[in-house]
Amino acid sequence: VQPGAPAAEATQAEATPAAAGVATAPSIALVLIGPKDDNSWAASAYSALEAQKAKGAKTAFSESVSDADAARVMREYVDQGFNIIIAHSFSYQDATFEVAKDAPKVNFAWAGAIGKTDKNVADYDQPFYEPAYLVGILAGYVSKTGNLGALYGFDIPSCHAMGEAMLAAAKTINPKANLTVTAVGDWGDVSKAKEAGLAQHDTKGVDFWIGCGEGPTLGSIEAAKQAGGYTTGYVGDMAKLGPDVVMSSIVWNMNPIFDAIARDTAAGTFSGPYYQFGVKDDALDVVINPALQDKVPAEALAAIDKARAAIKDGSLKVPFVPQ
Amino acid sequence: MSEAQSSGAPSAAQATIQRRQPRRATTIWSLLAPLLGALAGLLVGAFLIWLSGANPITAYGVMVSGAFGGTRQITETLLLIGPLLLMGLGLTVAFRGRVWNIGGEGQYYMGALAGTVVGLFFQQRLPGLALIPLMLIAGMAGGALWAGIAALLKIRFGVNEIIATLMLNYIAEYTVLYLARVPLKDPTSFLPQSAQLLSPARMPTLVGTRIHLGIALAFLLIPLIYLLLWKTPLGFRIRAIGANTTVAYHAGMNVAFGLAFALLFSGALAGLTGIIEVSALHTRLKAGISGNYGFTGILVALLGRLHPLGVLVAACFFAALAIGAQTMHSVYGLPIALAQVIQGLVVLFVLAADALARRYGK
Amino acid sequence: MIPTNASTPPVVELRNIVKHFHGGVLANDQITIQLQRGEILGLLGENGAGKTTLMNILYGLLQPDAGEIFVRGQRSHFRSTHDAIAHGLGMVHQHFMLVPTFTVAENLVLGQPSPRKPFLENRKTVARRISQLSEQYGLQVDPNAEVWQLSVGQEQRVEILKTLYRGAEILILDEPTAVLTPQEVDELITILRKLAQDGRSLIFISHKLHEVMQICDRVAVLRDGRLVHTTPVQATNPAELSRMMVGRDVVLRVNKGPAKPGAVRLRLQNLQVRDDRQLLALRDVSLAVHAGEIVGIAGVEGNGQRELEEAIVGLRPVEQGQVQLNQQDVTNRPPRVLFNAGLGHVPSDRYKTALLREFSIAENLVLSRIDQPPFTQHGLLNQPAIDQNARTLIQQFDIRAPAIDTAVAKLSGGNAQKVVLARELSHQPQVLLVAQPTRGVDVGAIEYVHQALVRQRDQGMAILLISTELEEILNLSDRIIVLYEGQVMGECLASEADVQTLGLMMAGSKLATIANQQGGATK
Amino acid sequence: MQDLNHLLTAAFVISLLTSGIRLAIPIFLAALGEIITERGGVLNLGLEGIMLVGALAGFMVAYDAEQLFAPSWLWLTPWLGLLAGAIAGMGMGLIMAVLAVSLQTDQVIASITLVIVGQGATTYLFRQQFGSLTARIHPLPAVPIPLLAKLPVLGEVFFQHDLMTYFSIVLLVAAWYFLYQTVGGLNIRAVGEHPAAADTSGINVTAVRYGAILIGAAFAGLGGAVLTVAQLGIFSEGITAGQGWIAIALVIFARWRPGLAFGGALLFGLATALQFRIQALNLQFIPYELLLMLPYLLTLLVLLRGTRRAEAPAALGRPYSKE
Ligand SMILES: Nc1ncnc2c1ncn2[C@@H]1O[C@H](COP(=O)(O)OP(=O)(O)OP(=O)(O)O)[C@@H](O)[C@H]1O
Ligand SMILES: Nc1ncnc2c1ncn2[C@@H]1O[C@H](COP(=O)(O)OP(=O)(O)OP(=O)(O)O)[C@@H](O)[C@H]1O
Ligand SMILES: [Mg+2]
Ligand SMILES: [Mg+2]
Repeated sequence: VQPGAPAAEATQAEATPAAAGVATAPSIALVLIGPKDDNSWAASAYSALEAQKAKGAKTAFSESVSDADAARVMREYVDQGFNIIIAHSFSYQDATFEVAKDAPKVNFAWAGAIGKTDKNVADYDQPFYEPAYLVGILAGYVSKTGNLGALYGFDIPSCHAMGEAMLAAAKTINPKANLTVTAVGDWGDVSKAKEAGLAQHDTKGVDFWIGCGEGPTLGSIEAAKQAGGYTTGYVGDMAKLGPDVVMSSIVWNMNPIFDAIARDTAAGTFSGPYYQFGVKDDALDVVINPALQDKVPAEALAAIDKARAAIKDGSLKVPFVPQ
Repeated sequence: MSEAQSSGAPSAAQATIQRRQPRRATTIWSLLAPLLGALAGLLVGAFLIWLSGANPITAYGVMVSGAFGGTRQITETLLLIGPLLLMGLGLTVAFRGRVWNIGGEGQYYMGALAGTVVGLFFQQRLPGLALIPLMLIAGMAGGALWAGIAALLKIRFGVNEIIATLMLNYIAEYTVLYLARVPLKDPTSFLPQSAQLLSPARMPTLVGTRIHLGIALAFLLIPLIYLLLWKTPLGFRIRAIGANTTVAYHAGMNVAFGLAFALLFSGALAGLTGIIEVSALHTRLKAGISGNYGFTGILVALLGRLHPLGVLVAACFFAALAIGAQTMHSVYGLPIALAQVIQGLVVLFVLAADALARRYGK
Repeated sequence: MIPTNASTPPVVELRNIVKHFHGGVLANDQITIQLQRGEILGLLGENGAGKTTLMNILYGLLQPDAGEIFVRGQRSHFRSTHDAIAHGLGMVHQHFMLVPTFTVAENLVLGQPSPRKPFLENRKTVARRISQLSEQYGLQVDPNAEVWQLSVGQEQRVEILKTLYRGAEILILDEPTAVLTPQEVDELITILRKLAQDGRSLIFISHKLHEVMQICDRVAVLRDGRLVHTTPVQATNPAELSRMMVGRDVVLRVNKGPAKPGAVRLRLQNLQVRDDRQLLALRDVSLAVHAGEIVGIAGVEGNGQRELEEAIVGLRPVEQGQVQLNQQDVTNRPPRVLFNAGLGHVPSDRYKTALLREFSIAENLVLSRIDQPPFTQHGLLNQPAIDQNARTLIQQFDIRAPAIDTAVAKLSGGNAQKVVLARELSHQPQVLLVAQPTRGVDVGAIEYVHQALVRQRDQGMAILLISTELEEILNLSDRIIVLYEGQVMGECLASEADVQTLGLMMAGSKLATIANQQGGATK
Repeated sequence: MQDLNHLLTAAFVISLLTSGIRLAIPIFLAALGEIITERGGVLNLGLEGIMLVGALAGFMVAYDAEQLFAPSWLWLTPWLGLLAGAIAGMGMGLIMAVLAVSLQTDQVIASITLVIVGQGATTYLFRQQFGSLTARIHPLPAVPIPLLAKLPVLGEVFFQHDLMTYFSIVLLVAAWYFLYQTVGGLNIRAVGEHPAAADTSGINVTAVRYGAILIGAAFAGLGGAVLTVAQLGIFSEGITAGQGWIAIALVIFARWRPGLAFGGALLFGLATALQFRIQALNLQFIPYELLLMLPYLLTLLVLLRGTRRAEAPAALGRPYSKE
């Protein structure tokens, strides 16, 4: 446990006078837009929070916090004396900056992925398009038709970039590869997402999917089960959700981000950085479903490894096409 | 009075005297019953909390202090009362006219859209003093216009307003999403949201607090709605139309106008809520700017028995309950789902107790 | 007549029934009444005396606060109508209890056990049984017609059929004749007699004293919730009965001087109107009403009266022809325009078109003038003026109600009618359309209503009176027009009208034809 | 533009229709139940909550049964789940009935409360029971109807669904028969049109309304269970995603007639399926949001032909009391 940074100490002292003078661990509050057990976006952040807790940090979290409630929840945590608040949704942007202005001694981080920061607000990147590129390589080998499908909750930049990266990679393997994109119109409606996936299959012969968002991804799993083909786990290992169809999953290790925030806070050096951890930092990767390992051609695995290495050494820059 | 009437007078007079006392008892009960109901709901909730291994007393302590425990908490509660009150008051007018406006969500979105567009366009050119009223008016117009589609469909084509407003919710939401993603998108980032409203376009706040003009407006509307419904001929007509449309029409009232007014008025207030919330809280147009007020507003209006003061009480109740429940989760670590269940239980029991009091209190 | 036999208990005995309503009305106060087997008992009383309430208690619809009910000597407790029906009771309600969207047959089998449970009884079997009953008692009605298509008279028949279909031994008839034509009343009386001879027992409520005298064996009179008198009919007369009901002598004949007609106020020209079934209900109807006269529309119910009424007030589209108010064409204009043009309307169906049941008496009394001074001043309602208006009218029209803010739904039928009448007359309209103004109204009130109408006429109001009570038409009108199947059969001055000719016209003969025949016969 | 040629192929039409039917069934069942409830004069706007509860109950029971049953009995588990969904729906219906009929609260508020309760309760129970999303059950298999399934086009569209789809048609006929040919149906309709007349005919209005609500809620619960048990094999929070609201709209759309409700549900399902297929064609000039609103727009447009007010049960939404 590092001695509390002056800034954090002061906050603590204000909130709980009894604790004054005692060196405290960083205390982290996490605000989640969905349920912590979503096997995906929220779960990644939650497990990083648990890791901080294991290291001795005081932690708290709120699940299923709507945009309208976000500012209030953050203020609550400011009052409770937390010195780090992580707002894990890009839609918390304005709430985060507003509360941060009123609580200059608390450090914030939000999931903007656009590099927008403030003195006490960090942003952290989520370059899912990098692992999506690796998935694209797999798709190039595995897809029989070369027709790839992407299901987004809505066509937002981070989703869009994933689909495009996958397509770009697939084309390096199969020049005829093409991408069909559908916005399901809902982040949670599995039934509709499944039908959207089936529609892609029926009209375009799609047999390899990538999902962006929980509902769309679950839907793509069900569609793949029914129509045949493979799909990709979104921000979490989803092999268990579809052992026969989830060929690979994009996994996000948020520990580097949380570690960095805690470290900078404790050291008093936090100054609103833009944390960028991607494939090269082992924060993002693709895992292959062991149950389907035998369905993946060896050269695909080799090509993925090669591309991963190339991303890591900087020789490959994955194209980022947000819209 | 005629002879016949006076001959029957003693018993009638007696009866009139008898009437007063049970009435008073009724009002006491009608105040007490919801409280008892809330208590019963909390009691069942306590059992659930205990089942999940937590201490109900501590949890409820956190709940109460989360909603009322200090200046910040009370501020937050007030900030949430505002939109609930505005929505509930608008729907009170609609429901008094028996117009089932389920489209608060859509009207909220459209109000937010219209107001934000005005704000974005003029914020470099106009001072707040001029811009804010303009935005509020635009917000109301946006909401009213959206409700106006339902009104037109109802009056001109006989389309039931429940289905029309419900469908228009989805259409409004997708419309706003599109506009925020494409034409109104903030050019400085690639997120699907409009540019941010700058300070002239933000709700002015009471000095030193976060209480903003929107909250004041909501409270100001309480007496106004009361006046509208019970002290103006228009309000009378709306209530008459709600009671029996044929009779109202036959009595020479302009039923189409009354229905349209009720619907547009509630739409305007929903739109007003939308622009106020955007200007004060969300600061821009994007997905997820509605806190589901369109639906909670229905509960607020009806639990408030379609009376402005009742709506105020109901709005306070819902705001405190929502915030308290969330604090139980955020601070005390109770599962959010459990907090939601307790919320639902409390509403359910309040409703039942209220009904019991009305039935047997009489 | 069946002698009262002390050894056999009465079929029904009500003992010390007490009923209080919320809001403090003591509707029944210690009422004790007996009904013998095979007897027809008349129940009389002013509007609001408590007749319907007492019968609702007997039928299990309401629970008494105190008192006991004995059926065939057995103490019975009816928790619901279901229990009452099981004890052989049947009731024809003052306000019809038929499901409008159902067929006659469906209404009859409703609540009846089906031999094919859970499925409905075979439609043909039901229809056959209905036809049998219809024939037996002369209650003609089509089992497959939907009730909303029926005339009020037909609905009445269905109501009676319903009780018979269910094998009721004890029949309660709450003002069954209020909506019937004289012929229909005669038929009904025959039917009721036949039922009594068959050993059924009947309670008959009516405001029409001559009917009561004609049909009943005994009468009981209620006043202000108390039983004030019971007597065999032979021992009494209408004047005494009305005195007992109202507490004073009632003048049943209206005194009115000759009319002094002025300018034409209401003119109908070649009206053509369709009914709910899209059949022609009015064909080429033309008439004029002048200021200072009462024109009566006579006719058997269901010959276009309802459509005529609705067409004039703008509730039913006029297909051809014109409605003129004060020379102004108001055809197919909304009620608002007609109101402004000087039309007042007392409709035949008060709850459907004239009264807001949940609103207070005071509010209902200002319904169409709420936005005019003095009820609205400076854009705001003027509650004192609204209340004052109510107090004045309640007193003027002798409306019996606990308070001015009592909901109209809690008024008895007759008092509700007085609220409508009071409101419409208080507008001082130039033209007044009154339909069935005294339907369900007690003798004292009828007297009042009739005098009020004549007074208005004398002050220059043009009044069009639609009534199926021939007596009312004859009593009030200056001119009489007979409507038959949507056509005008003829017109005559009331002073020269004779009942026989009117009866013939009401049955479908044109005046001209009758005149010829009569001319031929006398010569 | 050559993509548009896809629209014309038989395969496209077949897939469109089958997808439309699948999407229609859950909404249709809920709407069918609501028709019965509303015919009894009770407006139950709580279908969303009831469907959710049915969806979870069905899922849980089917899941447990799958764990317990011997392989030869596994065919039974989805049916147990569907039954459980209907029964759980009735449990919700009972709450509604007590509030709306016995206590005579306003029906709108009572039923909207059901939505809140249903959402909270399902989320809570699901997390208690399963924690995360990994639980899976086997959905109902498609059962081609012998001979008929071989028909060209028609066979694929209509006769290759799961048994529940066929059973829904049976339920449609049964509901129609119940409403118009049985004593219970007659009583329900009477109570919805003119409760006082029913009362004076010796019908227990309270009991009949309880029945109408419970039957309706059972259908809604079944509709929810169809989603999780018959079609998807998974449960996730808020999985009904607004279908309960659509069902309510459908009742009005269908003018309270069972047959029209089926048509309406089909229209809505087809519109959804169609817009996904248009999205798959990748027509850049149409914003996807416009396509997403297509089903709702279409519903409104169809309604322009007008709903006659008189067709609603006359006593709809009005509590009945004798005094
Ligand atoms: N004319 C009025 N002036 C002031 N307040 C009124 C008026 N009428 C009704 N209210 C108030 O409005 C609220 C609801 O009125 P309403 O009479 O509709 O209630 P209710 O009869 O108890 O409910 P419901 O309409 O559901 O039967 C009550 O609190 C009542 O006091
Ligand atoms: N539901 C009710 N609530 C309160 N008061 C009521 C109710 N029903 C009737 N009353 C009152 O009880 C009294 C008796 O009414 P009832 O209907 O029995 O009169 P009635 O003798 O049948 O009159 P009418 O000849 O006009 O039909 C009246 O004063 C009436 O206002
Ligand atoms: Mg009566
Ligand atoms: Mg009321």
